[in-house]
Amino acid sequence: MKAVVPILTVLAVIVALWYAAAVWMNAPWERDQAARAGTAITFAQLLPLTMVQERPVLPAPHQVAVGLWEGLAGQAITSKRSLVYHGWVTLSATLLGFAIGTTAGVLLAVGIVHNRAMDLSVMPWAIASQTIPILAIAPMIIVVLNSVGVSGLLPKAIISAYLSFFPVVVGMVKGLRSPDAMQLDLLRTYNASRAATFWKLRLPASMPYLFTSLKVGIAAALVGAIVGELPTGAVAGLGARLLQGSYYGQTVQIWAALFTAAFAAAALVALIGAVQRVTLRRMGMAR
Amino acid sequence: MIWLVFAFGFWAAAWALNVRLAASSLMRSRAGRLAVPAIFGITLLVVWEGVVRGLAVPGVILPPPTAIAARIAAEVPTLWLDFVQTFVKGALSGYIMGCGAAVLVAIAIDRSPFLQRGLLPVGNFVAALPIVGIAPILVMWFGFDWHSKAAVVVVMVFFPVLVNTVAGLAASEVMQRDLMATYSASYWQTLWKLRLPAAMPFIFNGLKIATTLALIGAIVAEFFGSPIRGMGFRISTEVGRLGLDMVWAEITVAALAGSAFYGLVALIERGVTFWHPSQRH
Amino acid sequence: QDAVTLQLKWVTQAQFAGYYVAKDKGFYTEEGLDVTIKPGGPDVAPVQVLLGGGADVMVDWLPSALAAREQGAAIVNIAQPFKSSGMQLTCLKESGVATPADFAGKTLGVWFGGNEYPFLNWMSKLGLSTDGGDGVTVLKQGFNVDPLLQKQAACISTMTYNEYWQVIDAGITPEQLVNFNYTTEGVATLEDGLYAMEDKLADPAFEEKMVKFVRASMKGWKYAEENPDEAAMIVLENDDTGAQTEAHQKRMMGEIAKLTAGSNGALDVADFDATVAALMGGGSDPVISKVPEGAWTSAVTDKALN
Amino acid sequence: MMKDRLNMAGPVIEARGLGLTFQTGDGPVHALKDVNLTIGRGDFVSFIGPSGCGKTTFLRAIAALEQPTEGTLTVNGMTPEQARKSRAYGYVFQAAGLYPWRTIAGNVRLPLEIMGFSKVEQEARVNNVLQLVDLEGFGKKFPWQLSGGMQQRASIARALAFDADILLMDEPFGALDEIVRDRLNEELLKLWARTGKTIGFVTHSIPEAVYLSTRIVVMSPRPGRITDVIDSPLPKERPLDIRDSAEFIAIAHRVREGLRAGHSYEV
Amino acid sequence: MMKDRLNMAGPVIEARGLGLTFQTGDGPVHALKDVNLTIGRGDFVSFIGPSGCGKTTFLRAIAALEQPTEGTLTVNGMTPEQARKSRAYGYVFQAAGLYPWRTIAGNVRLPLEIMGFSKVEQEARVNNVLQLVDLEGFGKKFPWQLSGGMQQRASIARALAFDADILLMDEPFGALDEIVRDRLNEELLKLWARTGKTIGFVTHSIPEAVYLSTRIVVMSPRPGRITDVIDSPLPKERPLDIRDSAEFIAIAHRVREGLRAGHSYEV
Ligand SMILES: Nc1ncnc2c1ncn2[C@@H]1O[C@H](COP(=O)(O)OP(=O)(O)OP(=O)(O)O)[C@@H](O)[C@H]1O
Ligand SMILES: Nc1ncnc2c1ncn2[C@@H]1O[C@H](COP(=O)(O)OP(=O)(O)OP(=O)(O)O)[C@@H](O)[C@H]1O
Ligand SMILES: Cc1ncc(C[n+]2csc(CCO)c2C)c(N)n1
Ligand SMILES: [Mg+2]
Ligand SMILES: [Mg+2]
Repeated sequence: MKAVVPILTVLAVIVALWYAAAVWMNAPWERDQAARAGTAITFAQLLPLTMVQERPVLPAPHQVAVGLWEGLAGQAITSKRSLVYHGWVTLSATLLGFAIGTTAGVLLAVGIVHNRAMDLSVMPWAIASQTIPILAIAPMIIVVLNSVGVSGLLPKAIISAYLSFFPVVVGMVKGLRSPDAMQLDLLRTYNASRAATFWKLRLPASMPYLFTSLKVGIAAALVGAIVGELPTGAVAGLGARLLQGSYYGQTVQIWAALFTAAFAAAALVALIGAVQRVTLRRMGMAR
Repeated sequence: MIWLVFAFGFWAAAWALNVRLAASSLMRSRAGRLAVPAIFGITLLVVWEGVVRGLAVPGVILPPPTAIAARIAAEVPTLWLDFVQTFVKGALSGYIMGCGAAVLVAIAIDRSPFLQRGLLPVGNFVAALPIVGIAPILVMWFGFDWHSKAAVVVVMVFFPVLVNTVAGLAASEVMQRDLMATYSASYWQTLWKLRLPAAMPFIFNGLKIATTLALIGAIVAEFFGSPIRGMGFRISTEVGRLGLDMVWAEITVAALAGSAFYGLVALIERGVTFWHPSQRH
Repeated sequence: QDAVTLQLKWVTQAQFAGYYVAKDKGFYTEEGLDVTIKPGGPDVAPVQVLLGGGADVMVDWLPSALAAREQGAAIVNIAQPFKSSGMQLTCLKESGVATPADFAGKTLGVWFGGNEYPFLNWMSKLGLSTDGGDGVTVLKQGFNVDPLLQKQAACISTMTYNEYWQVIDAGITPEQLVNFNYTTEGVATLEDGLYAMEDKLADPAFEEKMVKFVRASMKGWKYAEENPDEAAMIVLENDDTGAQTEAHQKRMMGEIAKLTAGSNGALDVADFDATVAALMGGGSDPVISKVPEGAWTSAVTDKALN
Repeated sequence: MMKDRLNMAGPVIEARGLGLTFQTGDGPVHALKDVNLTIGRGDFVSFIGPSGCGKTTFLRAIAALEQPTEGTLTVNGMTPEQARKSRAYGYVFQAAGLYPWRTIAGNVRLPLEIMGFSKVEQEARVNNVLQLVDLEGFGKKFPWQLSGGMQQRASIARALAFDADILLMDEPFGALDEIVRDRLNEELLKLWARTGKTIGFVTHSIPEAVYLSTRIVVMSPRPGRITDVIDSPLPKERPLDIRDSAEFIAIAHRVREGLRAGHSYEV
Repeated sequence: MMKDRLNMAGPVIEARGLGLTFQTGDGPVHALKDVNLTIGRGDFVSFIGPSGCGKTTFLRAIAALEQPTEGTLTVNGMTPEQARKSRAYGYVFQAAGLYPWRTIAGNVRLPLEIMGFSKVEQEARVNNVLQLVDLEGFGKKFPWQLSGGMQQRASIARALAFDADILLMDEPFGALDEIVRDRLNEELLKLWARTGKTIGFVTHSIPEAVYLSTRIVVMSPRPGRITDVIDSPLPKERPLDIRDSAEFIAIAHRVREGLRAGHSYEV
């Protein structure tokens, strides 16, 4: 709660700066237009014009707010013009991709921790895999999956999984290895099996790491879903809105979609944060 | 079919070899530790080649590694040109500016808990803005040459580094700070002699994450407008021309450059944070 | 009912009105076809989708189709609903471009991804190099007309039916612009045609399907030409992104009708040869190196239109 | 839980020419060298010696947590590894090392779960040992809700819960203040007297070693060797003020001398 | 370094009705209550008491690391804050707390850098104090390359390096074995005798407190109060075996009784 005032202050400053930047960045166009029309324009005349441009370089905050409001609340949520509808399209791919990515990430991490050959061989390649520009291979993934008859939600989800598995692997490997030597030795004195060690020590010990990487992972999954929407022919979803927006130069639409995506990401991260708090409190790891 | 059988046979054999290697005493040598991932990588390539040939996948969908290698060999000058444009001009300059700015801002807001509480949540929100949405805007703002790519990279690397640095600056222990208090050390002395060194492991965490982000950011930004060179440009145009071997050649360069960049930062980290337990096993 | 999947070259817009009209008006159903229309976009290479089996037939431009064919993708033009080219280079007068002679030293925006061939061909005809220096500086244009509005380029590529109007809508008057139409400059190439896989066409059943498809599509095109406003509304309904506007689509439909007007769907061999000649004459770096064989067939249109 | 109850007559722990060398970055570290020691059933053996002399290492070797590089070591006539597999010992580490995600009762229950005790049996034993260490009523608390001393006692309860014959304790009372320490010393002695367990006990405190043990093993560093083994003539019943007796002071003196000899400085 | 050398006659540390309450999630914790104490120049004062009785808190309040909530506290006649600004004390924390990115010499040099000593002076002082704590030759090593005892000594060297008049030490020898501890006790006494510093010293060990101090402050917990202040009649020269003297044992007994009274249990 004590974060509210600072956040509002920071937001107010950002909005003020944003307005200033909007004037500054949108002004050249008005000046050019005036020059083309052969007239002179004063700053006072120019100021209101920069707030209401059709294709602003930087839309003013209220323009974005109106765009957001119309997209989110101004339509039936089943309408194709509703950001809720597009948000849901993206969200469903995000959630599926996140589920796939997390499962894969956790399984890989378990393998890496328990098998030395996997540890040595998989990790460097997992890092390398993340340096591949996803936008470049996304179309190929879609085409390849298409050719084996998979289309619809799944290809997008797989791209989203590709982006989200990595933080989960890294975090979980760290987490599953986080028990210290003494905690492990204790179980050795009980002659505990590998399975018992996993369930009673490694897994509970990895929980804080798991949740941290889940937070990173779900944000990555959302980006993946948006990227995955571009090569599916941009049919629906926030990615499609972004793309169509830039194709037709509808700056406000881009910004509205962008903010919706960021809100969605923030909400998902907050959700995981809530689950984390409840779980860790249950486990007695939060105080 | 033969190819498929060969590919999976090779897979099984290489895996068995790796399992033995990993358990052997060779693992104490540097060469031994490099051998295992190398064998794994070679296995991936062999399986890829085998599957592509075995299933007769058309080259315009997925070219075999041999074709990609041939293309790399044939196109070194182009690949180099693209590498300089995207990596050196776009990614590297953006990385340096973004990381530098993030560290400075972190130090600035570190003095004010008020700013920290206000800025970090907003910062996290901004960090969640998808790059595919930001890139076209930044291309519109900064032009189509490398400046806009650098700007995209700055936006992408800024917050991971900021968040990590802020966490790092808070990482010195109470007792270590109290020690400084008993010396009645000034803010800058404390920052310089205690908090920055203590923050280094965190800062490097951010810097490592930022390496892969920087490269991806620079490449992706080129999809939204670029001069007619650069890795992203080449990838998007060659996809349209069905030059998939060239696309994969660029991807290979990207993966190599990205891994090398990551490795370099990890190496510097090892030098700077030699004292941290995670570096000493 | 036979299933047919059509892969478009670009997003849902009036450029593809004929297909949406045919679907919406039931022309396909009348032929016993169940047609799925997949929109494209900047990240979709239609040839790849076709080769990958994701579609039976696609809309593509002839230059990129021929280039793909040289790469070993056995695709064949089966119909050509677009008679004329709609591509042009649009310049701001204030940038000092009045004739092609003024291009030297300027920055020109170009679409890549298979759409760059006519431009490259034109430049080599003009004797202008495209790697900067004393020639022109080429900018890989993104999705929109911003480079012109932001004055990052002197000229950008536009389609008569789309981007040109976006420039106008942005507040620039036609008098402030100079247009270089590819047809007028004698470098026009064939645009939106229908393509299918050569090996699949060898199957008479598939060929039959294509015949039905082309027949119904052309019916759709002619209906769209005659009822442009209705066609535009049909397109609008099929736009799942909800981003298109009525005014823009209606105007686009009007312009598209001008391009399809001269075609009954059959490929005019003279146009084909002109495109091939243009592509082969591309100076030191021709788009295609040898005259393509079997890159088109009249078999489908012959059956469809008689 | 079928523990090996053979060899009731033979020694419980027997080390012969035991050596243990760690291979490290800058050359080998000889942690133990030529250690010979026999511990009989029911002995309470303390290990004392300067920092780094190998006390922990020796205890860990007995518990099969380290692999000796020379000599032989048997536990109940078996190899340490076999003894570990037959769950012959409870081990108390220097730090409490409770799992933070388990309650105190959950921590004490951990070995019982792993060894497959029945639920009823688990409950009974947990209650029993928590009472033994004076922690009844704290079972539902999490470790961080307890003071350091209470945590230490919980870790002792955990080692006692499954009733191993051998108890290995590595400076269990190191972090406690003198008064609490005295009290726990008394409790430990009572437990030992009642159960007849064999106990190996590492400490830095000379009075503690003398007060608790039947035998005191004095070690010296680099390489770790046994320099003196002192059999205590003190009776099994030991009130706290036995520490002021002349006998006690004499033994303590001998231990101190032994220690000092080992400290051929620098530290 | 111009330290305030006024008030040579007055008390160095004076607490009057001192109280300190922590506000925590579940209510206030009274760490100190109504503490009255006067420490004169050259005194060696030990603080002893059960865990959590406020020893550390009191030391920290003197060093201006905590803010008292009641009463007055003066150091050299100034507020603790002013005294801290005039760099009046060296503080040895319970754990060594060396900066791992600095060598041992670098750690000892740290306060000298901060206080702006010249390079030459820095070198001389570092060598000097490292020798004092028997660590010459280890200056170039990093903290983790040293045993716990050596680290502890390095942290003492660090506090001695800049020669503050007041030395505050919080269980500095807690992690050391008895022999090393004895030796460092002797060294500390010698240093104190030589320099005439005023020393505040927290310990859990009764013999240590008795052996070192001119005054022993016994504290009891919840809220932390001073229950006894014992002036030691022992001479300034104290060989180790003074600990077997009847006088010593009597004082130790009194301290133990005071402590036990404070322990109104449970632990
Ligand atoms: N894993 C290890 N690798 C290398 N050397 C080790 C390892 N463990 C212990 N040593 C070394 O072995 C020697 C004995 O260590 P050990 O822990 O047994 O000492 P200790 O007697 O328990 O000391 P303390 O009283 O400090 O606990 C020391 O010199 C130590 O540095
Ligand atoms: N920052 C704090 N916030 C709340 N309570 C505190 C804080 N620091 C200390 N306390 C409480 O104040 C009391 C005194 O603590 P202090 O550390 O001074 O004890 P101590 O005598 O040094 O004990 P020990 O022997 O364990 O070091 C304790 O009850 C402790 O829980
Ligand atoms: C990356 C990219 N490629 C092409 C176009 C332009 N474009 C859109 S539709 C069309 C004709 C075929 O439909 C063309 C050339 C673009 N805007 N962006
Ligand atoms: Mg030890
Ligand atoms: Mg304390």
